[in-house]
Amino acid sequence: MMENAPVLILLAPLTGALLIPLLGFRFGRAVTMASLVASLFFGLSSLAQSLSAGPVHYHLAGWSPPWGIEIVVDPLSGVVASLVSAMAVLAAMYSGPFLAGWTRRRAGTFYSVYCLLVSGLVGIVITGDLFNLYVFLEISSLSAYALLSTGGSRSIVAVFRYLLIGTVAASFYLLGVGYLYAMTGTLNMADMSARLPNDDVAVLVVAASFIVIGLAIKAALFPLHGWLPDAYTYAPGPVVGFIAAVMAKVSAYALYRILYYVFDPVGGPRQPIELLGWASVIAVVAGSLMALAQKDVQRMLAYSSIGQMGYIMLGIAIGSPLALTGAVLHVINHAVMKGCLFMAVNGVQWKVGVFRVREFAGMAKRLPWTMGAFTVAALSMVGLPPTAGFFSKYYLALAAIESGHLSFLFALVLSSLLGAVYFFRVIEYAYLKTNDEPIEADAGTEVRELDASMLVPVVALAALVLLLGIFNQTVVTMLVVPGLPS
Amino acid sequence: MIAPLVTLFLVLMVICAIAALATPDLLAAVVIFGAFSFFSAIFYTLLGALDVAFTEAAVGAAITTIFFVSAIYRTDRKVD
Amino acid sequence: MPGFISRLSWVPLLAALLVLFYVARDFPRMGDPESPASTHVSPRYIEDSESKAGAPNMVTAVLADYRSYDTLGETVVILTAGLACLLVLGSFRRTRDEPEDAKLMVQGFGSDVLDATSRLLIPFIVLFAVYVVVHGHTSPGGGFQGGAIFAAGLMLVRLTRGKAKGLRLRAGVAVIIACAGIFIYLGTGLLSLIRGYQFLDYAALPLPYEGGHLREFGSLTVEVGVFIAVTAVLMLIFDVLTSGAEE
Amino acid sequence: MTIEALSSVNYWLAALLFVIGLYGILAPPNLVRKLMGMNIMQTAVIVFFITLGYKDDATPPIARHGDHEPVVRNYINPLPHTLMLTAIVVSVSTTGVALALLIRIHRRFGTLSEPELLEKLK
Repeated sequence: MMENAPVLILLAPLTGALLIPLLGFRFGRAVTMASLVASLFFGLSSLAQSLSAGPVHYHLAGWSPPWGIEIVVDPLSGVVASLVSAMAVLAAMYSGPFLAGWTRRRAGTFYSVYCLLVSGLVGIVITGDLFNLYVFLEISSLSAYALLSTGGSRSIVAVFRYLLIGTVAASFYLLGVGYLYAMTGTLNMADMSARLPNDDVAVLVVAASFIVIGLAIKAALFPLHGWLPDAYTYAPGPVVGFIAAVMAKVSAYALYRILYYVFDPVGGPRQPIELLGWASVIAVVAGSLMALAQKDVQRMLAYSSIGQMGYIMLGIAIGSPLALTGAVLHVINHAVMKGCLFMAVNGVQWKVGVFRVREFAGMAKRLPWTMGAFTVAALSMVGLPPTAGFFSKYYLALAAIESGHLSFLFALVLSSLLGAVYFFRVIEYAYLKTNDEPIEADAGTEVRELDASMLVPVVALAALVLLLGIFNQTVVTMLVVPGLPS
Repeated sequence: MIAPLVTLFLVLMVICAIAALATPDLLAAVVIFGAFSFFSAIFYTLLGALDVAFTEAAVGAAITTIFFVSAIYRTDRKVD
Repeated sequence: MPGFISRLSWVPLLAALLVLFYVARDFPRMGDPESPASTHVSPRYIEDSESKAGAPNMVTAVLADYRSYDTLGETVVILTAGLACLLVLGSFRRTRDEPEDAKLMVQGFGSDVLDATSRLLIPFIVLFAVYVVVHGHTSPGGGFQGGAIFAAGLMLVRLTRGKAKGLRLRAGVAVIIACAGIFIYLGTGLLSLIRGYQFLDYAALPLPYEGGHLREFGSLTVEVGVFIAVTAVLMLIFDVLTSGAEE
Repeated sequence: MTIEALSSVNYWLAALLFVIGLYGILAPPNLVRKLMGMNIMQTAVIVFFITLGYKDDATPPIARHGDHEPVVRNYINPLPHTLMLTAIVVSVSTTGVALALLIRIHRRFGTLSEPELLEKLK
């Protein structure tokens, strides 16, 4: 059984997705939870396998690569795959109360698509084949469109735009892969890396640029972020925590994998990476500035995500071991803290029905645990020690200094300051202000915490933020450093 | 010698693509789009991609067109 | 998009076009038998398809055997699309500001000529679809093509004779059929997993054949699964697009 | 015009198709037309791959009856064909989902024109 663990990471949620309709749309939540927990288990066990015995290569259908497709679980993909499944488990637990009023078939369809989304994301992470990555990119995108569109009519317009832009991105990616295939005749990542010409051919630069453009659109890097704010703002509560936490990050991971495991980081094309670096510096600052201007908390978080994706991309663009450590660490940290923030805010919205910053006044008295978790995650976003966010920013800042790009460092510091301003605004309203204009006269101070199934994931993520910060050294040396490209 | 024929059909595809984007009537545009798919199927046949041509003819020319027509039927035909 | 932006969007488009034209120089000449694409991975497919994977049609061999994992993903893409259409349009409650939709295509066009012509055509279309699936190994075709043709035939019935006449398929049932089709695919793979082989390795199937023949049966099973799934989902999308999916 | 020159022309026309598709997504105000642009763009990628797989004087990749030891030179590269089958499937799936979204948008807002839609969303 255990030698098949790599493929079972993907097959568990896929089987779950098929089982829900086959069981007549009953037991949607139970099947989802079971299959996602199974996926997490297989993810962790293949991660352990790869840490102890080196990368695990799994040849599908018994054909050896490059003729067949292979799955590669090295420490890097193992960590990201486990992260995706872990977040998926928590988000599935969180989604329960939202779907309580839905018809059986609709809720079943929802859970089935949710499982498909997880299998698509996991498939992207563990594959070792460029075209296979495209297939799973499409599975995850299509299921994300479906899930995001359940949030009402505004969300449907946002999702349609997301669909158009996302398909453009996928076409760019596929065209880039086509160029690489024309140059090398293979689609397997490792094989292609060995066969790519080592000099700066124009085709190589263009192929790399197309892949960077395609995946940067999916990862919502600043000038290409147009789809993200609306899609996240109008997104339905049960999924936005998961989608905002991991989807863009998986695209960033794919970009990282292709740039550093397929292209030669030294002899390969530098121009797209340079461009990526400057785009992400602008993203870091612009995302924070735009977040500052928002009155709606959910929209503010969406813009803050754009800035945070800039951090990750910046680390990828600098490319020194220190920077890549920071980037991977930030993928983990940001997924955990953004998931926590979005889930907390949507919990407030679900329970109290407010989204605007001003309406958060006095919220800490009404939902103490939720707002406590929100505060921990927000402090981590700002980058205060000992929360997790501090350490990834610390690594990125060190890498910026080491690489001699002081403008990068300046952008990091500026964005942290801006982050402090916009997050403290919410915290200030929640803890210090009282409700000036009581909408519901006597509900002002009543304590009405979230349901347990929603509260547990939120608090667990907040605890994880602290744990990731406190045991940061262990995480870096045990999980992140083994995954760096040699 | 098929090379000139291949290029001819590619040119036809480009013309159809431009026409589909330029025709004011959406239903007419969809029919032109069906022709575009059909020309691409012939193009694939000429290049020996029989399976792809087969799929394109069944999916691109028939089913995608039906999908478009049924969606336009339920929405507006002329909006531009 | 306001006119201002669409006028500016010419600039990146033109730049993209110039870049694409420029790199076309570096591509191998079209039809070059010595190009990297034709000399590295693909020769093995051409040489081994019939002897090792049991299918003279090399595209089917690559699709259903060498890269069967991709094809599983492709079928899942279709299923995702069907479920997505169901979530977007099916079984949602009409709110007050969304008026009753009068323009549903449930009636059919109904002319006698169309009716007579389609009566003649449809049996052949259905027969041809099955032929395409079964003969996918030796001639162009396979599960996906067969499913698309079969679905097109059924759509023809509905377009000419109305929804009630052509194989009434409720949305929920269509999803279940599609999932069953993919389950045939997935189950074939899981069977080899259970028997100690790698996922989708048809060599593990408990059938009295060997080598290429065994793999041929494996990929035929898989193609049948694809056929069922594709037909069901395409019909589902068609029904949802034309008439919504009533509970 | 020689055959050599035509080879580049084919790549150029595929590139032109790609850019026309991109234009079709960006410029038209109507959402259905944007969707057509998206389909054209995907077809352009398919055209590129199929052009890539072609070999002069070779037959389609189906082994002739009785040809048990196929010679590589005689058959067209089957791999791009396989990949593009998947791409066509992806294309029709995306179109189906997009059209379902469009019908929903039209029901709610009564228009499929982007400027009018933005006006109504304010």
